[in-house]
Amino acid sequence: MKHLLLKLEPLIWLLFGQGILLGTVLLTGWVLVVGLAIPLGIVPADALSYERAQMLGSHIIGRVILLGLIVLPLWKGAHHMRHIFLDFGGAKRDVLVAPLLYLLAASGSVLAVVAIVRI
Amino acid sequence: MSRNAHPDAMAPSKPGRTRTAPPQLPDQFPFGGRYLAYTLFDLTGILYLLLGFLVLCAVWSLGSGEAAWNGVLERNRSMLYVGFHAIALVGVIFVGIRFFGFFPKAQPPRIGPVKPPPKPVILAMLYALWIGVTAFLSIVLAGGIF
Amino acid sequence: MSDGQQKKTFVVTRFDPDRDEAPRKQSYEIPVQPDWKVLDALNFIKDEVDGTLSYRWSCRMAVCGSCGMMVNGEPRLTCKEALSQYGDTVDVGPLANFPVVRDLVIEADGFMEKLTSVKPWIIRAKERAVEEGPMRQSPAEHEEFKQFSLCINCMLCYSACPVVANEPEFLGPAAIAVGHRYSIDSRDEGAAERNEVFRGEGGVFSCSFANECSEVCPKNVDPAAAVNQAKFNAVIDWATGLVLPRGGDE
Amino acid sequence: MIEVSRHDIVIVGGGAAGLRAAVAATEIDPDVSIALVSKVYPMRSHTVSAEGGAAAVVREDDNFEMHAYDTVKGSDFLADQDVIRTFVEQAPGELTLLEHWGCPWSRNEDGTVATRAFGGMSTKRTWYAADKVGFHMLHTLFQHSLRFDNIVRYDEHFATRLLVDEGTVRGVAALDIRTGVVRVVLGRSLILATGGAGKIFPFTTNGSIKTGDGMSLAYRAGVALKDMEFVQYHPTGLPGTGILITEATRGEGGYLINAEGERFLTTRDYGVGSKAELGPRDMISRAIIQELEAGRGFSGPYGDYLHLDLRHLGEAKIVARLPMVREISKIYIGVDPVHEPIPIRPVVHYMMGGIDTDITAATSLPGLYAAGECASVSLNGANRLGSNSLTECLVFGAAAGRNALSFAKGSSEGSEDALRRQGEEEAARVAALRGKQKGGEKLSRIRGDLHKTMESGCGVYRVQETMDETARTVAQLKGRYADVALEDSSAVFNTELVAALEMGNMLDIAEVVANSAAARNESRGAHTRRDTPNRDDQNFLYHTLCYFDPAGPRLEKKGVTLGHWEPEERKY
Repeated sequence: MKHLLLKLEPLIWLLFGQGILLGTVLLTGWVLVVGLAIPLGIVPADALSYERAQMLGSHIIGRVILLGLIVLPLWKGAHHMRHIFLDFGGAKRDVLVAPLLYLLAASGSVLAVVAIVRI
Repeated sequence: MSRNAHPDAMAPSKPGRTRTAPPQLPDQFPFGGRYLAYTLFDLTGILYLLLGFLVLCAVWSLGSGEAAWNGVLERNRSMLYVGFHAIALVGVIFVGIRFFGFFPKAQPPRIGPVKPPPKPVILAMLYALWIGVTAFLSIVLAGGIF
Repeated sequence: MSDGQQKKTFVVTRFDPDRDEAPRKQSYEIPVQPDWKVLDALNFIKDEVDGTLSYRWSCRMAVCGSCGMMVNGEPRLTCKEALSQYGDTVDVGPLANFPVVRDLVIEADGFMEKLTSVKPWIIRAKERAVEEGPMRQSPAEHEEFKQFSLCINCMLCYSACPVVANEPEFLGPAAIAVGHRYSIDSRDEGAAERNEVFRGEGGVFSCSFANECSEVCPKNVDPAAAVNQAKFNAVIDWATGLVLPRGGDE
Repeated sequence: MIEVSRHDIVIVGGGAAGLRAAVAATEIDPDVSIALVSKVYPMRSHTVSAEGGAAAVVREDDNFEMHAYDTVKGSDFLADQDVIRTFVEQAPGELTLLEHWGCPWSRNEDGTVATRAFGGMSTKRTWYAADKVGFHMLHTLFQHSLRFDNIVRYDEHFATRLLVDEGTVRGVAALDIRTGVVRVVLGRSLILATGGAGKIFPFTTNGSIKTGDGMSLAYRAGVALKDMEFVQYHPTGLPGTGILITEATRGEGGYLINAEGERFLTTRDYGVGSKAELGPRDMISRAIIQELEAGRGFSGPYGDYLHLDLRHLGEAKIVARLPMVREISKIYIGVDPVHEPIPIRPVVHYMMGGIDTDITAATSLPGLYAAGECASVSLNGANRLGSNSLTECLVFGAAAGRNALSFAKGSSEGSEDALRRQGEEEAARVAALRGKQKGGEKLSRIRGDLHKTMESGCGVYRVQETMDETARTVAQLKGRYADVALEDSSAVFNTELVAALEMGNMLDIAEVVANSAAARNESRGAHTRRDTPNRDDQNFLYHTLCYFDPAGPRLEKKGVTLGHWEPEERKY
């Protein structure tokens, strides 16, 4: 397991790095509008009515952005959670915790692809 | 709160030739001084994980039909979700500012024959990208265009 | 200059493995001079008050890298830090994140092993003969690695790094910076070998970019930059290896 | 039972000379087992503090003849000219090797190695890496040495005695500072590369580790120390701390200015002629002292001083070429040389003298070699030229490594029993010193008195009376040293014990310096007497050899190898 983790480290780091960089870039607008502006009524709710959401989400560019919005934050999150765990003295259990966290991110990523195909 | 570091931190592979006192963490770790920003930065991992799954939920619902989608919109209106998103927004902006500040130093002096632009230019490009994408995405999501 | 009036209290960590179960604190109140560095105070204590206090020092001009200690909780070169910036009580301890040999002396052998493991020397497919003269290197090529060649191995960065504290295998900021310095030297051909080390256990990807190493570096080496550039190069090298498998790869 | 380890070559000292020797031997025989015994981790060695550069002929408009003559003249004709010839010829190759090993030499636009002007050098021949040359050379050498598994390091081991059997040196007894144990490290040949002894003076550029250990080891083993009266004062040290401000400041165009705002080296006759600030160190130091004595200095809490003015060089040049000078000035004296002149005064910097070696780095004791500042191969004579010493460490360090290797190949191992016995004796001596908690003397008091007497008797200007007085005082201090008491009896990392052993070495060296100086009744190079201000080639064109004798140091003479240039008046 340790060996496999080491092998995958560059890939994980790439996803993690993009999670911070592109993930942050994408998430800001999403959280602003979907998480705050629409629920608070600043933007009318029909901006993301089912029809319009379908239209945006089924466009190829929309799909790519949605994929990024899910996958990148997941890897950023998983990797940082691993760091937190290590920073609080979890080095001995890293060999258990790290695969679990990455598995979580990986499953989320697979589900994301399925979800996006389903739109 | 001075806590022991990992007992083997910075120890040689062969045990030292005399008895040593165990390594100590810096006094301020993890929540004091500059470490606070670092620890908070790592802790935003939770926010990102949750955000990732929330978006996943929303997209899944979008594929499940109008009722499911409206359920997502409805759920987002609860104070719990609004509160979380408010915290998440702060977290995301914090991550951006901290990381973009570090970003230029992570650029190798040269990638093959290509040299990266000077630091201020990299920073300007990053912030332009961030603000630009955020504005574009916000307008699209808010129904401004398309 | 000798007003001789001002006094400060130094709370110094003491540990003698022959006598002490665990490190303890000992206070010394001594007269100080306005232009003293922290090291001058320790030397005064050693000479005039307590000959048993042990610590390393030599050049007293911030280049030999011997006298790193925790001063009021921050890793510092004691020969470089003006005493005047501190209050009436100054806490001096051994560098954090290192096993303590005695008093303010830490175990440095672990660091020496890490430094050696990054192959900090010029690697070339074919050694150049002396008769061929010096290699050419433009000032621009020199500039690329110059900053990272300024590391004095004082190990302050190790005391600040949360990863060093918690992952014993981590090569750490200084060792990676020194290795990276060679990899980006135009005269070197050993980057691939070092990338293997950097991608190995405790390599560059263990770094969580706390940037604390660069905050405390007394020579402005910016090890965080080195480590993260090294990550970038290690990834590029890895990706290239996937596309164009090198001979001898498993 | 004392621990014994066996190697082919034992090297004591991990600075430039010791590391170069280790690598040189390895280059010839990759299987040779080398013990590198150093009282500090090698990268802490004082080579690290050298700033300005290393000299070697590389420019088109330069040649060996010029480098050799500059060195001969700089030495006030006391250097051996065959040694100088070898030195200048091997210098470029040695610096080139360092380049191949990664030393970040500063470069010209076309990618060739850049050179700068230095005191007493007739052209720009000093290679540099900004003003951190010693630092870069040491780290390059040390890191390069890490690739060789056959170099076995004994870090933080303090060598306290040479082990000699059947008239041949066979190893050292060394205190493992970490454990407090004395161990025996044996080899078929041995190289001393322990650096100088500036710490016998109060005001010095030298780090705390420079206590003349190797010189004392050789001296106690019956090898002569040569030309020890010649102590170099560097013209520009910071008042108070004595921290070095490199000669490269003047090489890059800096001025020395007195309190009247006068660039006195150009307006008054100090014998340096048009070279002005780029005169040799002995002359510039004397000029500064004369200015101060004439009342044209500034006065400060640490005595009078002059100004080193770099402001006209401009910030860009200072940042590019002299970054460390700027850093040091800001931290240690609160002056930014871009905007203000730096306060300076002459400071003890370098021992021209040392263990008497021949051109092969061999001493009179079979199997024993020495190189670097602890040795005197007679390259520097009565005054060393700035930037020759780093190169000297390489050239003669390499020679020592090669010749020690060939000696080792033809030598026997000696009687292990006899060597073990010597080691046990030494262990007992060190243990006794560590447990010596009764006595009326304190180390710091002896050190203070030593400093006082060395400064008064063996400063820039000397007279018979005070030199004699200093020689007597040092002898008394040796008596007082026997009565020293230690507070620290711990085995582990006992720095007080190390300091006590170092004090023994320093007293040896101080005694040799004072006695050698008192016997030279002329002024030559760095040895300047007010009572006999002229050079006397009739009676004193010889090297001073000083031998250990329980009754007190014994002086002998050794001829100077001339051959090419006859002594003439030294005028620039």
